[in-house]
Amino acid sequence: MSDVQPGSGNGGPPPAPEPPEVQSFRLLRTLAVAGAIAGFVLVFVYEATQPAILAYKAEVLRQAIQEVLKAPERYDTLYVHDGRLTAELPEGVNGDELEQIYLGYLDQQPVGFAIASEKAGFQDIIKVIYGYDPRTNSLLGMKVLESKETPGLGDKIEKDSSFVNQFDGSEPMLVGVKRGRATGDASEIDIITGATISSRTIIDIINLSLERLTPLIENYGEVANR
Amino acid sequence: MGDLMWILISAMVVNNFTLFYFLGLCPFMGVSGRVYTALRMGAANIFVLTITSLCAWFLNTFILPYAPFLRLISFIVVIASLVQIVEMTIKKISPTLFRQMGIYLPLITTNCAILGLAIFQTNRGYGFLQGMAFAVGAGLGLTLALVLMASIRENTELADIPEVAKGTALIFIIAGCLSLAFMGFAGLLSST
Amino acid sequence: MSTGFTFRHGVHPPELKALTEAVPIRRMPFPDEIVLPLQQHTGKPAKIIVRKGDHVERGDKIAAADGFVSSPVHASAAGTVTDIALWPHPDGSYAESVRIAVEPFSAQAARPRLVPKWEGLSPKEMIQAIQDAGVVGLGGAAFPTHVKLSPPKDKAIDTVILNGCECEPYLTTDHRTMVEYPERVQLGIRIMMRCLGVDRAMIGIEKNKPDAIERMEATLPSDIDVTVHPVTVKYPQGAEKMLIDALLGRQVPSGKLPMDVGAVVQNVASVATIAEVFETGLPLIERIVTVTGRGINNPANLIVPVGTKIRDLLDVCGGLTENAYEIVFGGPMMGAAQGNLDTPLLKGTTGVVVLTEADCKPKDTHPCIRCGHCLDACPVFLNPQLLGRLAMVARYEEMETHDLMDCMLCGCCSYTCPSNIPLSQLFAIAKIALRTHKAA
Amino acid sequence: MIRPRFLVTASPHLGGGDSTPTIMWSVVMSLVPVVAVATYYFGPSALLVIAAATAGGVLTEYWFGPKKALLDGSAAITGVLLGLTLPPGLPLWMAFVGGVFGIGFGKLVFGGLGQNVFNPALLGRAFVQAAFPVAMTTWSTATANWWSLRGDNFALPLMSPEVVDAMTGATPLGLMKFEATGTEASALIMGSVGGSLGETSGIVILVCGAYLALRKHLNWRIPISIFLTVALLAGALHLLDAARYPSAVFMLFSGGLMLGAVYMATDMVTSPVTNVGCWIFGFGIGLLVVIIRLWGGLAEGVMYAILLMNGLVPFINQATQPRLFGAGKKQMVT
Amino acid sequence: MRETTPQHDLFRGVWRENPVLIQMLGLCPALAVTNTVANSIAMGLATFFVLCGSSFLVSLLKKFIPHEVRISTYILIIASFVTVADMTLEATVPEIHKALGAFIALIVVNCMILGRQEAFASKRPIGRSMLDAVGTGVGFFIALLMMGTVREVIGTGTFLTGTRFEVHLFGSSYEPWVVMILPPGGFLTLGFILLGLNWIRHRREQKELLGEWPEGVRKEKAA
Ligand SMILES: Cc1cc2nc3c(=O)[nH]c(=O)nc-3n(C[C@H](O)[C@H](O)[C@H](O)COP(=O)(O)O)c2cc1C
Ligand SMILES: Cc1cc2nc3c(=O)[nH]c(=O)nc-3n(C[C@H](O)[C@H](O)[C@H](O)COP(=O)(O)O)c2cc1C
Ligand SMILES: Cc1cc2nc3c(=O)[nH]c(=O)nc-3n(C[C@H](O)[C@H](O)[C@H](O)COP(=O)(O)O)c2cc1C
Ligand SMILES: Cc1cc2nc3c(=O)[nH]c(=O)nc-3n(C[C@H](O)[C@H](O)[C@H](O)CO)c2cc1C
Ligand code: SF4
Ligand code: SF4
Ligand code: SF4
Ligand code: SF4
Ligand code: FES
Repeated sequence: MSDVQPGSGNGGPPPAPEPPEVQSFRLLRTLAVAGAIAGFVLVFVYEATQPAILAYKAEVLRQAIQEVLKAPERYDTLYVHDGRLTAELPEGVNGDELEQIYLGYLDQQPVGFAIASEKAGFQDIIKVIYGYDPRTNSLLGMKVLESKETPGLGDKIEKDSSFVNQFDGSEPMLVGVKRGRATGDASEIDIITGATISSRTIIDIINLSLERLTPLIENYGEVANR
Repeated sequence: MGDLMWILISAMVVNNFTLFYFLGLCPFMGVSGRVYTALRMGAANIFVLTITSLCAWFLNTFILPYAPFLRLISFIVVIASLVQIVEMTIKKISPTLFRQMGIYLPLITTNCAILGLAIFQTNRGYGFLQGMAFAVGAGLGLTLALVLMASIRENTELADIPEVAKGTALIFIIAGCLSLAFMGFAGLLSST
Repeated sequence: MSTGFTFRHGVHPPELKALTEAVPIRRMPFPDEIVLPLQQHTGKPAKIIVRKGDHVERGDKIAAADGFVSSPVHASAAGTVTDIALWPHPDGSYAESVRIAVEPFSAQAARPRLVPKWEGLSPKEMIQAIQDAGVVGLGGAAFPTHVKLSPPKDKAIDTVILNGCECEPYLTTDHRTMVEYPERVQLGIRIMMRCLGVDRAMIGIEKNKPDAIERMEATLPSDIDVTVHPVTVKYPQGAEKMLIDALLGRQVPSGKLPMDVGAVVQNVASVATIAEVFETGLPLIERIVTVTGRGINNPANLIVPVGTKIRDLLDVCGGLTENAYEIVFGGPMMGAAQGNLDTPLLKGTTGVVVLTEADCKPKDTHPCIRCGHCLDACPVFLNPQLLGRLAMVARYEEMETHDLMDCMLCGCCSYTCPSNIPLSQLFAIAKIALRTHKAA
Repeated sequence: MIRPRFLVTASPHLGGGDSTPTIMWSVVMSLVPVVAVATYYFGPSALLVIAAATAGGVLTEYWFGPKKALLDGSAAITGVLLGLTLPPGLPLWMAFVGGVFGIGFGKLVFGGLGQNVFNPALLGRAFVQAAFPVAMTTWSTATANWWSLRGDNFALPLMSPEVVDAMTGATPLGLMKFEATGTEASALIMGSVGGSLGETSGIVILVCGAYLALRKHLNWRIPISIFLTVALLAGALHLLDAARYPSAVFMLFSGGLMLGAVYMATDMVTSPVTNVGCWIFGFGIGLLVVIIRLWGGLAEGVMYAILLMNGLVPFINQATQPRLFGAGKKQMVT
Repeated sequence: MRETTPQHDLFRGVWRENPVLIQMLGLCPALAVTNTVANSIAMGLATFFVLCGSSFLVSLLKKFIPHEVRISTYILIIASFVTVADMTLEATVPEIHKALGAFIALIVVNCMILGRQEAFASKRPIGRSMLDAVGTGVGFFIALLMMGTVREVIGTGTFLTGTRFEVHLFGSSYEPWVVMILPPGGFLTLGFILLGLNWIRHRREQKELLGEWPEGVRKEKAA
């Protein structure tokens, strides 16, 4: 602390030796009043900022979906509920708490699913969204939503376009190969030298989530086609 | 199970709260002079972090969906009050334990490691068990960092530190060195 | 866990005893002046009882014991007290001393017996006689012998240990005593055992003195239980705690004395002296001293009157060589360096070692590199490295909690330290600081 | 008063064993064969990188250290050892930066020789590795011409090196971890593998280490406990699942384990002073090496294992104080 | 309490009693979010806003806040301002809000802010409190900017990266020192800055020691 000692000297509050009973009421009252005012102000600010925040979040999501589904016209949000995919939830089920994937349309035709998933990478969790076309069993694109990988090494998974672009048209299940070992198979992804773990994590994320979701997607496809 | 293990290890060494997230630096600087103190501070930290995780989980599940703007305020108020209550209970039940640990509790109820844990847990959407693993891991990590720092500082007390490095400058450089060394844990248990 | 006859840790300095180990003991001529400090032993200084100008005969008491843990001082030559004043003391200070101008043509002849014959005396009377004869330990610390011989009733002593290790490099005093006066040592043992009422005695001798071991074994009495034990050559094998561990397998706990584990340890030269005072009837006024080192022309083992000045002693041994560099009283491991040639030898001075520059430990020190060699050397299992660092920042109280007071200043740590840190010196200073602080 | 003509110092007046500079310089000499092997395999690049690292360390010590500190030889050891932990193709300026950081932040701010907590050479390497991770994981392969450089050693200061892809390879540990490919034991032991300069010949390092241990310049308990821990753990895991976990010989002779265990974990300043402590220290390093190599994100963990255990040394020292003479059972107080 | 001048109140916190570099307060954000200049600026501004706002309110309400609950009340006030700042940043500069992560929320527990309330705002008139808050806030801002500049310039070779004003300082083939923007770089940079400050202070003290004597002599001669 600087030059000011709490409760000392002429400017500070007197060292108040008041009886405690009176205090506890004042105490509660003050806190309650302060809390109420604070809450009121916050509600106000919340109301004012929330639209912008939600809009931004939606925009980020939209852009990501645009990117990985190659610019669809619109997209539907599908929920994983009760072991299957559904666009409409029954009453009383909060969609925000369910896993969501997105189905994009171009010219009224479905173009593919955008799926977000995550797994621990080299430093921390990596979050990825990718587009998947079940009809051709191929990926449409991949985008890293969140990662804390080492700048210069691991962050190539989002910044190195030659790595990111490989996913367009690749066919899962994906297999990571070292540079120079590729055989030209469409399931192969070149690993970034020096960021083997981060690269493999992306591949794992896609493979694992597809493994889990493919049955649901196939099911949904049947429903949709019907 | 593997998930819980990863959360624990990650919070403890891979993304150590002190050395990688820079949380709880105040006690790190202030209470790391003696190993004995550091150990007790660490224990108090584990304790409060666990309580915090509990509170955060409770609030996140039952209260905050209805009033998200109260997140910060409610975290602070609830955590502080609960720690206060527990502190008084300990004081009643076991005065010895209180003497060992209690004096550190007020120091850390409102520090950033505690609030940080609550916020991280919320942002990552951890459930109850995950939250517990996260809290224990973070607490163990804080304790580890504190004890390492304390024993190194006790050691450097006897060294002939140059005038310009005395005091906080050296502490930060040591912390930097520890942080460098902890980079070795990166990627632990994560994949391949 | 000491296996065989030794202890754990310790160091192996070069022995360097060849210079004098085969040189027979001879008597040095009386010097022109004798200087007798009143503090020659552990305990209270003696009280002066002569005055300037007094004439004294050889063997006359010139200062009386002041209390129980104290010892009288006797004139080691006939002459006149010329002065009672401060004089350089081997410990580096100036101390109250009696200067005696030796009578030039005195025969220094034997006089009527001053000490009674031992045969008829009770243990109590014998101990009194030993005290009156000014006998103190000749092993270095000069602890009054009669104190050791009168243990409190509740301490059951079962063994007398004779310390013939002489683990310090260079010194051969005890060695020559055992080779040349074995019977005297055996008689001393008998007297000690009688004083203490003990019926077992052990003589510990380092294996590098085979002739001494042989002579002592050859003269062992048949009627009492005395045994000779060759022990490993290692410094500080002669430290009493280490010797007791080696011979009896008992460890003297921190802060305790040998008598707490049932032993009394006495240096062989001290034991020979006990016998000698009863034999000759003269008190302790002369002792055997090894004068050695590469800095001296004619190394020798000499019988020297107590109070002889270094200068006179060196003359007898052919003087210093050109490259004489450091003069040490006692052995080079624990002895004190002397800066003044007028300093007298005391009862407890086992040797005078003159080192050349090449012999000495290099003087430039380096920072401690935490090599741990000092921990491996310390025979009492201290942590000299930590103690040294604490000493550098004067945290003496903390040193005490790390058992500084158990340090016996043997110097093993300093000896091995690659950085030449004067550890044992730092510890000596710390101990003094703590003691004065406590006294204050 | 008579002026003393004689030296008056405290006892003991004799000294035994080697002095600190003797120890340090003999460690430097014992590193000559190791450097020679590195040069044999990696050509002039090896000498250049080691020289640059040494220059960084030594000049820092000279500029900011105490007078005459260079004479004790410890900065030279730091420099050479740092150099030996670097890849052959590293730009020289990065090696220099490592030396500066190691001595400056790893040693001098702690008060110079004997006062530091972390191994300066390894701290220097950890810094360079964290600062320039790409350059530090670019391993060169053998070239046809011994004289050619193994990378862009002469990249301008602060500038990125140019990486010639054809010349980059992988280390045995990298191959094991990321490509599940083993390496011949004979190649490992002879040292004809990719990696840092000092990661090549385990045998030479072992011989030099044995010499130092005999001269008591290092505490043999540290390397032995590291070897034992790694061998036993790796051996047991290999028995459990040979496909997943490499053999003990591979673990011992790959990467920087030999150099680290013999030369770097044994730095007396940054290792425990007590013998019990040394066993614990070695065990900890072995354990961490196995954990990081087998379950961590990095292929090699020796450096981090040693640095982490360095951080624990003050604590180990406190916990393993020697037990005072006479405090044991062997006493008889009457 | 020693009476201070308004200038003193204003400038004290800026340098001589800089909250981060001298008083070691608010360290966590100073280390956690200073890996780029832009983040440092955003964090500095957010903290500045919270500090000034809560100082104003605390100073205004000081008569109504009972002594016993003052700390809780301060925290409540601070938390409200932080929530406002948090939501505002998220609504207006979402990228930066994402980069700062939880550390915006953690301004609540920044002990520097609470410290100013307890030590100053709760005892002084509004004007003075604001001066103090502005000074301290600027000091915090300066410290963050220093950290951010050192870390970004060495760590990526740029200045103000991620903004419109991005400058590449060393050309395109600069080899970034990644460690500087990693956590160890935060500790090491702060350690290094403190080392430098110590060195400067040391030099000045030595000069003063040297300068003192001849001046005294000179004065004596003049008298
Ligand atoms: C400071 C540092 C940062 C690293 N960051 C990453 C990273 O972000 N992602 C990753 O996969 N590996 C990272 N690594 C791991 C190594 O580069 C590892 O050796 C590499 O993944 C192996 O790839 P390679 O087989 O191509 O050499 C990092 C290593 C270091 C030393
Ligand atoms: C380090 C050290 C070494 C010693 N070495 C010997 C020795 O070799 N011979 C010896 O007689 N006394 C030695 N002593 C002295 C003994 O501990 C003990 O005081 C002595 O034997 C008692 O006998 P005294 O009273 O007759 O002198 C040594 C003491 C110390 C502290
Ligand atoms: C204060 C004090 C009291 C002692 N009391 C006894 C005693 O009662 N009995 C005994 O045998 N030795 C006694 N000693 C002697 C020591 O055990 C030891 O022989 C003496 O200090 C010389 O040992 P040194 O030559 O190894 O230093 C005493 C020593 C001191 C310092
Ligand atoms: C056996 C031995 C090993 C050493 N190893 C290292 C080392 O790994 N790194 C280093 O910087 N210095 C080493 N040194 C030198 C020295 O101890 C080191 O610079 C100190 O840490 C500086 O205080 C070593 C010295 C010896 C005797
Ligand atoms: S309270 Fe938190 S923000 Fe403030 S310095 Fe302490 S640890 Fe950092
Ligand atoms: S140190 Fe010297 S005087 Fe002491 S016992 Fe050993 S040889 Fe005798
Ligand atoms: S001088 Fe003291 S610390 Fe040193 S070895 Fe001897 S007993 Fe141990
Ligand atoms: S022997 Fe010397 S250098 Fe080695 S640890 Fe002991 S004091 Fe330090
Ligand atoms: S510096 Fe090592 S003991 Fe003093």
